Amino acid sequence: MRPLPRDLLLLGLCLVLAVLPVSAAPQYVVSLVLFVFMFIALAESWNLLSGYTGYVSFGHVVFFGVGAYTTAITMTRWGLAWLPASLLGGVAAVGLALLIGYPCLRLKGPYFAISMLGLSEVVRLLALYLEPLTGGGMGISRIRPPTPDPTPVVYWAMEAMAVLVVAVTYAIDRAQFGLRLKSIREDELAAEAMGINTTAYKMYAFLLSAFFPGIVGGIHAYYLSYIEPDSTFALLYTINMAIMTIFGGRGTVWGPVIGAVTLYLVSEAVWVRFPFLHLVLFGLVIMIVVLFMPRGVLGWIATRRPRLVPAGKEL
Amino acid sequence: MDASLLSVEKIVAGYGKMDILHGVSLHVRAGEVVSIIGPNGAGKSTVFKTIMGYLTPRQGRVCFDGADITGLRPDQVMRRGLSYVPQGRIVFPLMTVLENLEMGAYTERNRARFRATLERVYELFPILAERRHQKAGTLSGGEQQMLAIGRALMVSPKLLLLDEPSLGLAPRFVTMVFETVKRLRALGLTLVIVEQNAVRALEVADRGYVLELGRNRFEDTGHRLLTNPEVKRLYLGG
Amino acid sequence: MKTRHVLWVLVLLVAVALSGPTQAAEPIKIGAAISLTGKYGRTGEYQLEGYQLWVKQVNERGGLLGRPVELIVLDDKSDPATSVKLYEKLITVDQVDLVLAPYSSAVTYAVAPVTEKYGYPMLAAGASSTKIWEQGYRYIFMMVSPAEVYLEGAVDIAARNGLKTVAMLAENSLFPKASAAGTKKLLQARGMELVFYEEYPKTVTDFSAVMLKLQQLRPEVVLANTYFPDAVIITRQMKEYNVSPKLYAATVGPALPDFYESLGKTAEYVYGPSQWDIKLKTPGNAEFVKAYTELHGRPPDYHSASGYASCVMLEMAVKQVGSLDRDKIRDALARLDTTTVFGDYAVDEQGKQLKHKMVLLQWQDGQLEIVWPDELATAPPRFPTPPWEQRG
Amino acid sequence: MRLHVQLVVSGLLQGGVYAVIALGLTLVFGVMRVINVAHGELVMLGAYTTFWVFALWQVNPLLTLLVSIPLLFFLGMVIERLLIARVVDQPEVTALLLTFGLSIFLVGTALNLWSADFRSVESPMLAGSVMPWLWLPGLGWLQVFIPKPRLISFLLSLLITGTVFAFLKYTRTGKAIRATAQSREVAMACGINVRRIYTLTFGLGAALAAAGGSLISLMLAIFPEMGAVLTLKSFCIIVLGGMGNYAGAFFGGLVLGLAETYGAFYTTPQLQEAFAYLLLILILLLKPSGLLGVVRQ
Repeated sequence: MRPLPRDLLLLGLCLVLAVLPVSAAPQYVVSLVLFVFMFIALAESWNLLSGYTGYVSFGHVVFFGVGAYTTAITMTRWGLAWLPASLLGGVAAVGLALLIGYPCLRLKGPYFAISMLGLSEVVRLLALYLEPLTGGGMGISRIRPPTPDPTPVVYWAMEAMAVLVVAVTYAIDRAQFGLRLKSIREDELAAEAMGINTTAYKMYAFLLSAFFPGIVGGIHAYYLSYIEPDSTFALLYTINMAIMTIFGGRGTVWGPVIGAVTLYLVSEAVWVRFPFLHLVLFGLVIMIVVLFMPRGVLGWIATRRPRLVPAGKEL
Repeated sequence: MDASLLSVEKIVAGYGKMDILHGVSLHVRAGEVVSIIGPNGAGKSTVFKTIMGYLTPRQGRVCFDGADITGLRPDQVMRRGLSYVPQGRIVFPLMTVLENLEMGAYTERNRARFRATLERVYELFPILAERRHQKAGTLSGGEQQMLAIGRALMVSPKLLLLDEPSLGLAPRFVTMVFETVKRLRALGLTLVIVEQNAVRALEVADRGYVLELGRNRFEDTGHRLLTNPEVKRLYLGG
Repeated sequence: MKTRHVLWVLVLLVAVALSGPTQAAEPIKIGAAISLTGKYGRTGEYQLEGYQLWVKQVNERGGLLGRPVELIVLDDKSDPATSVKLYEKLITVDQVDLVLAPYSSAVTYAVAPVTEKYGYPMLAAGASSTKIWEQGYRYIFMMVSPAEVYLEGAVDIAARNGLKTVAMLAENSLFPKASAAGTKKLLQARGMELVFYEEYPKTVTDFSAVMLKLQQLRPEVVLANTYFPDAVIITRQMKEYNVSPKLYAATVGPALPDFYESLGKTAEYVYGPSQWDIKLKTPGNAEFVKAYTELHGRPPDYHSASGYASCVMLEMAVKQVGSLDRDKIRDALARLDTTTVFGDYAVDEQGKQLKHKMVLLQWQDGQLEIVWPDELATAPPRFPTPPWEQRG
Repeated sequence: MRLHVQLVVSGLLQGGVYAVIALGLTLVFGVMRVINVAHGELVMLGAYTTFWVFALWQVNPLLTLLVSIPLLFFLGMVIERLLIARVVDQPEVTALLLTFGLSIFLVGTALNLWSADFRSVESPMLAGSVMPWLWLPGLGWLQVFIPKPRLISFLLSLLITGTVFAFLKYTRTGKAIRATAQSREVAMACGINVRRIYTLTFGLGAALAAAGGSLISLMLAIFPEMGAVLTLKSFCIIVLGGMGNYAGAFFGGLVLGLAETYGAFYTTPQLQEAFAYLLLILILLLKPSGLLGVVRQ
């Protein structure tokens, strides 16, 4: 386990990026990188479930949203600080996952995907309806005081989340846990026949992949200081998580990272001038990737240039 | 070239990148009943799928009635007079018996010919005429097999491929199936049968092939294969 | 190896992001993110066209402080969260000198903390929910009459004609709810009975269930706290379901010329409050309407007028201050007491509007007529609204 | 009691259009085992076809069906050939992701071309309402109230569904479609060109979506993002009726229409959409084979 040069390089990059908010970098660049971190964390969380076990979730934004609302409510009602409130957001997301995980994960492929989509819509409508708790369509504002500027703190928090989720995925990928998740993806019946308690493993993956988006949602709510149901439970978040992971490579550690960085910057460059063009591009990217490079960019590189990917390291 | 109706020459075929057949050959003359036997995984059903055009062979040729049919689509193969009864779920369960038979004649657009063939099939299997408006899924296993064969006959084929016709049937129906084979042969139809039940299959066959691991192992008349000690020991259970 | 590639991509992308253009330019840059698409798109467009007219005029006059004015416009897609990001971008990346307001109370509510954080004064041309001004913000000023009094004219006409039962609908978002809350108080004061009140989500497209309930209840008055798209759908479905109140008004929608375009004769008799009207005798109004129609090829609506007026007042404040010092501009706006094409303007210490007055319009033979208040009326209200089957 | 009759009528009217849309989805699923997540977007394209044909040439909105149905039928076949055909034999999730990408692509394209504005088709020909008297056993004569656009779109829904049922039941190609749905292998053994059937079925599914879109635009607003909700509702309906069960899709549509109308009437319009999703989740969890479904492997 001696540190390889590339690990040092990664560490260096993290540190360089960490000083960005206090350096002379324009605020916009800081918030850009902040959102890249956020999407790395979100996409990687989605990957933990949908990439590794093959259970595609079309409603993952529900955990992000529930985290955001928990944080906003506990901060405005109980005066909780943002950090414990965000963690509570993660806990609430896990709570929801516990509640729905067992019944939903019994459903196969498309049924699971679409029941998750339905669920996220139900929760959005509930957030609109339960006005005494959630502020309804008016949302919750002034989650934090306007000053001091929270950007540096939120930036570091998002960076930490990105690093944490990637690290967790890395650890899982190398451990037997990861192998078992992959065996569920390849052939769930066979995995069961081999004596793997697939229900339990699916559930662990589900809970983990709900926990991180919950926290991230909380931090995001703190940063925006204003949330309302339609933009908090926007389908676009789910789309982003899925597409970033698929683009980079499902079921790999680095796929979602590549996807998040590339696609977030692309959409950011495109959407201000052409507000909807990135959707067209995203749709095209998904179709092209699914049809022609089903293992994503990483898989594509691996087959084109096997030299770049050391033998024995499965992507 | 001999007077074969069907000849399969050294075909190599399989699914994806994996080959199942490594050069299988067969020859069937008009009016013959030929049985193909062999252990699981020998590639018996794959031979049929390759003949019918579900799979395209990587090497080798399939000739039928004097023409090369290698690589044709299933519907094109059928139009040339080959018909096929796949194994397993072999009828359309939610369609009536009549609709099943109509589907069998999908490639036949001449109504008069269709009616004539339908009458012949009903004659051959009176039970189907009786139950023509019943959903096929409600028939017994044996009846479903009759229906499947009847359906395959709806194109008036020159040659019929039967894939495991006795699979999963009660003994009473197994006997019925092989009786049917004999009747079809008496009508002058050429048949190729793939079977697990090797003894029964060889009993009704003029000739037989034994496949093993995607290769030809033995080829002889049905009777001589039945009495071949090695075949007996290996495939007929002693 | 693969990790190194990932890193290269990362470094490259960050470098690209960092190298964005950030040089100071000669013209005064004014930024606005506004809803050009989505639910608030139609109304947002009118507001933007008001901004654009002013930019054209000020540049023809030789610019502001002798410098040309450049307007940077972004589309927030009617989404508050998006708008927050856009104003952040306008202020930090585009480094605009001044900002103009977005459209709708909900979006303004979300954006206010951002403009507050950077100290950018903002005249809220498209926000009427007083809640925004109860947060202690110092840099945002209200121009329009508050949401709570939008339906005052409709309630007044109904009460004067002895109508008693009222059904009310409201979109579940900031402005419609504020309007509904204010209207409830007005109804109480006039001794009218609210027999039905229901909220609906922003995304709703079908009001069948509501219409069936209204069929049962047969209220004399229907008041809808809406934006343009749902105002159109509600009006149409009232006709489909033969809901025939004696008076029907909707907050945002009927006062727009597009309302008649969308609904044709179905729009007849419908009342809609307006912050402003073409026919008002405010100073310079006729010239404004003429110039606007020439530039954009269609007549302005009240969002156009408030958008235009917000620019004019910003110009006044800048001229008073004589520089782009945003804190001083803020103070000037807080003290300003003036009348524009849009009407009177003066704010209290919270930034809430004190002087501006609303009118109530009604569609009469394809024309919008002012029917309330009496002293400004261009025509008497056509009352009561006949049942659908008796209309042409 | 009059109220309930009215609610039932309203619910059924709403459900008719749902049934048409869901029939398209279930047809494609039954034959190809592909859940087309972009189905709602095809509905959206149908609705826009109606809108534009109406807005540009002032054609009677009902006649726009004659444009939207063939147009989307053709587009459906193109989509199948270009995209879906490549993934039919792969695991279900692949097709799911592919159509997911397609749906995003179509929404984005619509937003770029036509903006996010809400549009509606406003035609004097379709305005107003009818108030027929119904005789019901035990209740006698009751007058119910029916908005004309809804009645027309319901009747057309019945006509379209009926035509499709007849097509499937009696025509050679229709039977081949059903046969392929029941056993692809046997269908091939019958000489049915399964590839062609796939293309045709997807075209038919898209045409049904388009018909639903044209009909729905008589009642509701049209906007690029209208599809997602309809995909979810159709999915709910076909789960309700049993996946791949054609008659089930029809009755499922009516049931959802009723559930929504009753739900929204007795609670609040705020939750109207939630009923479909709750129904979906409940059925998936409690009885995945569908309430009306024939359990079939």
